[in-house]
Amino acid sequence: MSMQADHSNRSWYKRNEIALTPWLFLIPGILMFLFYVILPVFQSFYISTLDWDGLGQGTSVGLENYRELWHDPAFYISLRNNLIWLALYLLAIPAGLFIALFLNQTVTGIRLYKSLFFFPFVISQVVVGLVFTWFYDPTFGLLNTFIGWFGFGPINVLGDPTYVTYGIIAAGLWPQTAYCMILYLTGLNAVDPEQIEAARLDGAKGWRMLWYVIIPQLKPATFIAFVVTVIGALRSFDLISIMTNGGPFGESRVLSFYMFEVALSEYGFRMGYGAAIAVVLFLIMLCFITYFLYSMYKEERGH
Amino acid sequence: MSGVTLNKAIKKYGDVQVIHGIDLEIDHGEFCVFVGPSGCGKSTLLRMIAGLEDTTDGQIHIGDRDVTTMDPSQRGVAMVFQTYALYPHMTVKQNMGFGLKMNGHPKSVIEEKVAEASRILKLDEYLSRKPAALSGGQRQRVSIGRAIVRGPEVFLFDEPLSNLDAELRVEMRVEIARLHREIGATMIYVTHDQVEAMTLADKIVVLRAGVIEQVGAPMELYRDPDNKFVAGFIGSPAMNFISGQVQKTNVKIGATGDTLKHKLPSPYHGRVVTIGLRPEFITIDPTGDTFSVEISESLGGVSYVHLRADNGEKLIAEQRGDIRSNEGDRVGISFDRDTVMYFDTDSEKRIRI
Amino acid sequence: MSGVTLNKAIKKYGDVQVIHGIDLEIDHGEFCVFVGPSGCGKSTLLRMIAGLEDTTDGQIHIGDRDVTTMDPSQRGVAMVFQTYALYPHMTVKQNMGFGLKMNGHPKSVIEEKVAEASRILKLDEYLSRKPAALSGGQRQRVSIGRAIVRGPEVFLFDEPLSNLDAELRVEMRVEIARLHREIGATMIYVTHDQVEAMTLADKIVVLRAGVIEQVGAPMELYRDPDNKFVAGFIGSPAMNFISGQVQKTNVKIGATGDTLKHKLPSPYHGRVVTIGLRPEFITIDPTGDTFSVEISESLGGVSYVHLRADNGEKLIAEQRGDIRSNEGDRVGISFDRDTVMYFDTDSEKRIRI
Amino acid sequence: MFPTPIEKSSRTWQLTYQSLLPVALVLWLLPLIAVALFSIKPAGDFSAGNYWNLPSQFAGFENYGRVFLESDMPRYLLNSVFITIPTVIGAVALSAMTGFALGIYRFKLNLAVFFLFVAGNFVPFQILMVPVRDLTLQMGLYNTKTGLVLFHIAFQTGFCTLFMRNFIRALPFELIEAARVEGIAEWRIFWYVVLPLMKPAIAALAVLIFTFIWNDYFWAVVLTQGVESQPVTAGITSFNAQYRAAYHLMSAGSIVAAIPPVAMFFLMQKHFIAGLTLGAVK
Amino acid sequence: DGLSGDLKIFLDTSNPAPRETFETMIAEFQGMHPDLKIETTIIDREAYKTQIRNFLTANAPDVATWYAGNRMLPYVQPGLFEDVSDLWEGELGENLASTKAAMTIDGKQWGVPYSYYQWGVYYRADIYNELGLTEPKTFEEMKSNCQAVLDSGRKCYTIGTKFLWTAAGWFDYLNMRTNGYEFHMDLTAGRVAWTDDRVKQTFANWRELIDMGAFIDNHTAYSWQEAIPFMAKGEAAAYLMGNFAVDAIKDAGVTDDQLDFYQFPMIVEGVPMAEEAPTDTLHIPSNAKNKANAKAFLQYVASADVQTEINAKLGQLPVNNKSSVNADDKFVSQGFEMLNGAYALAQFFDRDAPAEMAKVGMEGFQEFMVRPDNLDAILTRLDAAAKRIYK
Ligand SMILES: Nc1ncnc2c1ncn2[C@@H]1O[C@H](COP(=O)(O)OP(=O)(O)OP(=O)(O)O)[C@@H](O)[C@H]1O
Ligand SMILES: Nc1ncnc2c1ncn2[C@@H]1O[C@H](COP(=O)(O)OP(=O)(O)OP(=O)(O)O)[C@@H](O)[C@H]1O
Ligand SMILES: [Mg+2]
Ligand SMILES: [Mg+2]
Repeated sequence: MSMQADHSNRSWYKRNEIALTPWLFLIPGILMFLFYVILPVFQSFYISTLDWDGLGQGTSVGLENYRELWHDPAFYISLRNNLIWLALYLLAIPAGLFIALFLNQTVTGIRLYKSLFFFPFVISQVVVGLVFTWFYDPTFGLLNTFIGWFGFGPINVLGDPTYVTYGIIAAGLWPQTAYCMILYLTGLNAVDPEQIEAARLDGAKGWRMLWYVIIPQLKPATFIAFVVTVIGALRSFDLISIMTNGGPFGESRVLSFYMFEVALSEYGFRMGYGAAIAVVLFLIMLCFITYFLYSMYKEERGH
Repeated sequence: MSGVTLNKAIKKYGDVQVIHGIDLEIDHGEFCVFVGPSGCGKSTLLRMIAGLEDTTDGQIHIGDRDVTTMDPSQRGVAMVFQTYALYPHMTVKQNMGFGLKMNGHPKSVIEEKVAEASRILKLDEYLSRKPAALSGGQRQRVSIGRAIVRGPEVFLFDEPLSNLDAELRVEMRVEIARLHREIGATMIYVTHDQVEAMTLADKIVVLRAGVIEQVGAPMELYRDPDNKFVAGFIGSPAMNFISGQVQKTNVKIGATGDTLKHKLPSPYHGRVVTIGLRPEFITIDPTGDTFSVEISESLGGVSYVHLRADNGEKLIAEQRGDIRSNEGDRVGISFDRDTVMYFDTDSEKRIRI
Repeated sequence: MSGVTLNKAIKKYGDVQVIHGIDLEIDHGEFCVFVGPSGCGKSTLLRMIAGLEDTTDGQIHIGDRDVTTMDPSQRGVAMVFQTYALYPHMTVKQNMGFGLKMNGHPKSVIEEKVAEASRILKLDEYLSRKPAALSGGQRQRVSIGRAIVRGPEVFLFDEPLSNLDAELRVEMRVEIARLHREIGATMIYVTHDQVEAMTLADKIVVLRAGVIEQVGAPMELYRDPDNKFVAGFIGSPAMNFISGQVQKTNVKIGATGDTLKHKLPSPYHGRVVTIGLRPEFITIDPTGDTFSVEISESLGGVSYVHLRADNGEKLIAEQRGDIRSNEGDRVGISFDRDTVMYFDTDSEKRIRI
Repeated sequence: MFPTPIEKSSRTWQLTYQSLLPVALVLWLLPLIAVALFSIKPAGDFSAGNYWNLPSQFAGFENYGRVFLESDMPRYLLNSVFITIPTVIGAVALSAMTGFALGIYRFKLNLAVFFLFVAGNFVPFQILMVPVRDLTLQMGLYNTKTGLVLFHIAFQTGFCTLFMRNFIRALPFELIEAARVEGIAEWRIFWYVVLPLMKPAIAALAVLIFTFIWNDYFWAVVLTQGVESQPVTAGITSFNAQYRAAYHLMSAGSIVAAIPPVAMFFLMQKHFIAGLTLGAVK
Repeated sequence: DGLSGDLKIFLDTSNPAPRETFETMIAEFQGMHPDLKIETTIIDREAYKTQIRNFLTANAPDVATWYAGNRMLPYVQPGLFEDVSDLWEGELGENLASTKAAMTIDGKQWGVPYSYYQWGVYYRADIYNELGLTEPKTFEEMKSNCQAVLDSGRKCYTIGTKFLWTAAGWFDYLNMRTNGYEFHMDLTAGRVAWTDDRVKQTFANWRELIDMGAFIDNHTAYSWQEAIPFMAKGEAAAYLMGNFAVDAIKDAGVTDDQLDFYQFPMIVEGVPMAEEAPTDTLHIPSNAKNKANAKAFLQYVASADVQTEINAKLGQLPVNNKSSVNADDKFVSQGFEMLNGAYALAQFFDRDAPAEMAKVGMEGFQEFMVRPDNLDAILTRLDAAAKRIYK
């Protein structure tokens, strides 16, 4: 029949096809990724031990950069702001859930509403930053116009060190909330209607239904929202760069912005020092990466 | 007194009417099973009783209370779902106690009732497990436990066993029967499994397209169906239907040419009717020559013999014991004249004689 | 000649051995069914024959070729999956012809073979549809067609019907039987459905935990099982097992106190053995008083009566006809002495007499 | 509140809800609406202190005309296109392959390689800044679109691989086995069986990556400068520096920069949301 | 003698007026050399400061704008700027002599200047007239003027410190007027500690203004351009700025009659009056590919006629002493006069101090303007930074 084959003279590739194929498919991706992502992480560790202006040869200074970091007030401001970012950015999760619940109805045109609510996530943070800069503008900004109606006086959100970080985070929460909202909307779609009916028979209503039955079922969505929000908080750069450029007097810096400033801005070009900041940032993120990979590992094993 | 009474109950989804004015009385303590083909409205009807669907028109009473517009949680009903609908993030104990907790019962009462239900269902060992760590049968047991704990007047089951494998299904079926005897509450049960319906029910309600076709005890429906639909639906393998020519005092069977000494009402004289013959009442006569054996499927104790008459009509006969028919054999059949039923070919109504 | 021979076939996943040295011969043209409880290794064994799993040790021959280390495509086998595994982006025709096309067969040959297969399976109308536009049964037919087109020596089926609903399952079962008759190729078929196994098989292989318990024709296994496992597995409802006390020339049934005139081999004298009694061979004696009726499940033509002896042992008896036992009745049983089987209570081996 | 569907609640509450929706939307999008409004105001409105009233006259054509005719915005937009499209193609192609390899084959390092991609994807990318910039300089690709595209492809491969692999995992494995039994070479299985099935994933991913890359600002600043290679996100800052305090023009510029991803979102909404959920929640 | 080949020019003249000036000038140069392929890139002024390091190493143009003084150092030291001493030989060198020192490092010249401009206080003459004020000559007058302005419900000075450097203008002037040019140069060169009492005196003077409420509120939120409307709307009376601001102020609606200029007043008697006069320059990167063309361009820009022309349009001062100053422009002529009489010229804080110090310093100034009470902490921080940076 048609399928007889003489396996004696099969090529070496043919015989090892199943073992070899995945690697052939992986090679381009792995190479690119190693070259541009994995190796640079390690390079950064190395560079953080150098005093190097980005030109020519750096000189090794051991842990000097870290020692300096230890005494650098700007570093602590950045670190503090990063923690504020982390904490407050997470508000996007309940906010997103709230909006998702609000929109999770079937009335005519709701799809359009959902899409429009999602807008902020799609536009560039550069534009979001600009928009909010004007929103906060102490002379004509909408915010101050608004609170002016109630007789409160202009708040210089982006120019005041006490408010600036919160102001930027609020701007960041806008798109991030939209993101969490869409995650929850899809999560809500996957909620088992029978469980809700069971809960209705059990007499759960309103907030208690939400708290005891809905939210536990949204756990996967919450997990993802948590991960993307943490990553977003730690990567925050665009908004700060656009809205305040780190100011006033460096009070709105976060680590990622500070390292950019140190390493690549007009006054900087201290690559080693920048890399040291990056390493600290990386170590913070590593906690979350480990947590995430661990959860994924458990899940993979579970299958 | 907590029977359930439906009075011209109607359900519309938008303009589509799916339940067409159902009148039904279910007595206190009765085990009532809804059967019918897929999409006939069994679940909808059950959910209307539970209050999970609004009733468009008509009334629903539980005991003497008109519950038509009441909240599900106030109707005194508990429901067991096909997919169990357990809360995956709660332990078995929490699942069972959730309803009481939501209704503000004190902890000690909850503990006690959960303990009792888990004793009845032999779930004590699993109380602190999450549903994911239970087998299908155990999960279904928990979901029944959740219903019991709330001490409802009426239990509602929507195909509770259809997600279980054959063996477990049998086991759970027996369990539910035992439960009914033990608790004595009114139970309404939706299924499309013949065996469940026949074995569990005090009363079977056969639905078709939102209308009740017949209500009655299982054997009543089996022996005395009102129409071809019910006759074909109850009993497995299904009743065979062949055509017969009505003559003055007898009916001539198309497939065999034999005549049956039955006097049908005169309007049928000269017309063609449908003859119903249950496979279990047919005996194969190896000496005959009216049918050829298409396939004979032997299951050990019983075989199903697929027969084809020369006029193309098909029959299935159940054969017991060691006599075997082989494919291609020519055989005849015999049956007791009294086991035959007649149906109007157009209206499918039973022609009683 | 394309029978399949397994010679001490062993499969390990890491350190876990799931197939423990299987020896099996399947003749050319035979229809062989693997049955056994879930997880016993049916699928694994089938996939080893297909070449989708490596064989850890032992040999597999198809015809006279040792295929143990061959690629799936070179073994001359075709496989039909439970989930059909149709390529959703191709039409029925493309699905069926895909393998030939990829292996460089000319278009005309492909057309011809597809046409033939679709004729056999009555798929001509659907050739240009995509799988999504087919019903479950049609999809399974296409997946069988895909197998036919390649003209394999051996067809492998892994629970091909378990995704279909009851009615379709019966229909497709008959279809597969017809196909086997028509093509005459060797077929190996995995199922956990009693009825499929009994009706389709020339030879049933009963597996338990990676070991063959018994091989034989369906009725052979039904009538003459080698051990308690096979006896309980084949036949529905399952065989009843009760205990008996062996005496010199007879066996005393614990449940009833009756004795059976059977002389068991002398080593058993004075020991307790397991007595096997099929429900279909038990007749209920309404005048007796050895059992109480626990539940009587009536399905119309047949009822299953659950009996409990005073010593706590349980039996199920099949009851036909109109005689009905009611719950709580006291009854006795009778059966033909020859239908009884004995099993060693420890080893569960059959004790032949 | 959630599970009570609105159609089951009282008529008044339904009406309240229906009227609440547009109000909430306007509040939610207020900053954006304001910018859109700014962009059609004449310059005079701003010097007259008329920031929040309706435009005294419609100056949309003039403002947008200046954005397109008198600035480098068109070039920046074009750059964005030439950066985004190749990145999307590259990242999707690479990750289709890696996803296939990791989703279909069981080999020892499978999970390790997969986690490498996932972990890399979550790295705060600032840590890559110094070395990647240096690397790009050394390759002579600094301030070229190619340099930016190559990096984006590499970095996005992490996320895309996670996405594709999970998608492929969810495909019925029997399809692959069926093909293997039929004697189809592995690369052909990829090409003829898996790739066609991945169409929805590819579409979703393409849309997602498009917005990610289009909106990238950080790497645009790190790896490019000047109008010959910078994308519109970075370009908008130069544009704004040029027209600082000319709010009508800055607004028009921002709107122009924001429109492509927004349009993409609207056109491909289904895929976009599928992408987010598939990629994230799998 | 047309040049041929390529010429790639990077400019930071991103504001509308200078942008146009340069485009015209380059077009004229192109007219002279029709075979030359000129490619001009104009980069946002703030962004340019970040990018210059990148493109000097990676993607060098043939000509790039920059600033004189210490600001050249980071690029001269690693050899990123081409030595153009040969251009300075002969007549051109003599003509540009006034800025030669500012262009010289290690005895070599690294670029040519094309423009410089004065700093001073631009004020609303109409408001001053309305309040009966005159241009102040001393710090006391300045403060009393300011008080009068404040009493009229206006702010004395507008300023936008979002990008920091505007605050440095105030510091430079206050420090030069308080402690003198030499002290200021020592401070920016790291020879004096920031915690020195003399520095504190400068800040004390500044604080007097701050405490009066002389500056507009919320200045941290604005760029220098965004601060102009306060002056235009009459909410603030004056602006300490470089002359390049005149165009922008007029664009905002202030007429020539309404706008006037005065020199930053004396603070301590006897301290000679030095002025800020930043010089804008053109350089040839060492990695340039068309150096000959670049030199020709530099020579062209440095020439007397061209400087006359472009500075007339820029509203700034030509460096070439053979050029003529646009006498029609009262600000230019006043400035020219002022600078000619100046004791010395400073480049500007961020050009006199090393880049890193400039950054830390200017942040300190901004913080001081918002939180004057933090002065000690700020100065301690600056001192610590200086110790590291100047080592
Ligand atoms: N939400 C709904 N909107 C419109 N029609 C519906 C809705 N729910 C059910 N139906 C229709 O009502 C009819 C009855 O549905 P129901 O679920 O009660 O059937 P069923 O008898 O339970 O069937 P099955 O045995 O398949 O569960 C069907 O025709 C179904 O299509
Ligand atoms: N990849 C694997 N790794 C480890 N063990 C496996 C793997 N695949 C199957 N097994 C184990 O091998 C045994 C046999 O599995 P197999 O799928 O052959 O069972 P089966 O008889 O087909 O069961 P079912 O009726 O449920 O399909 C099971 O115990 C299973 O857990
Ligand atoms: Mg239903
Ligand atoms: Mg299996």
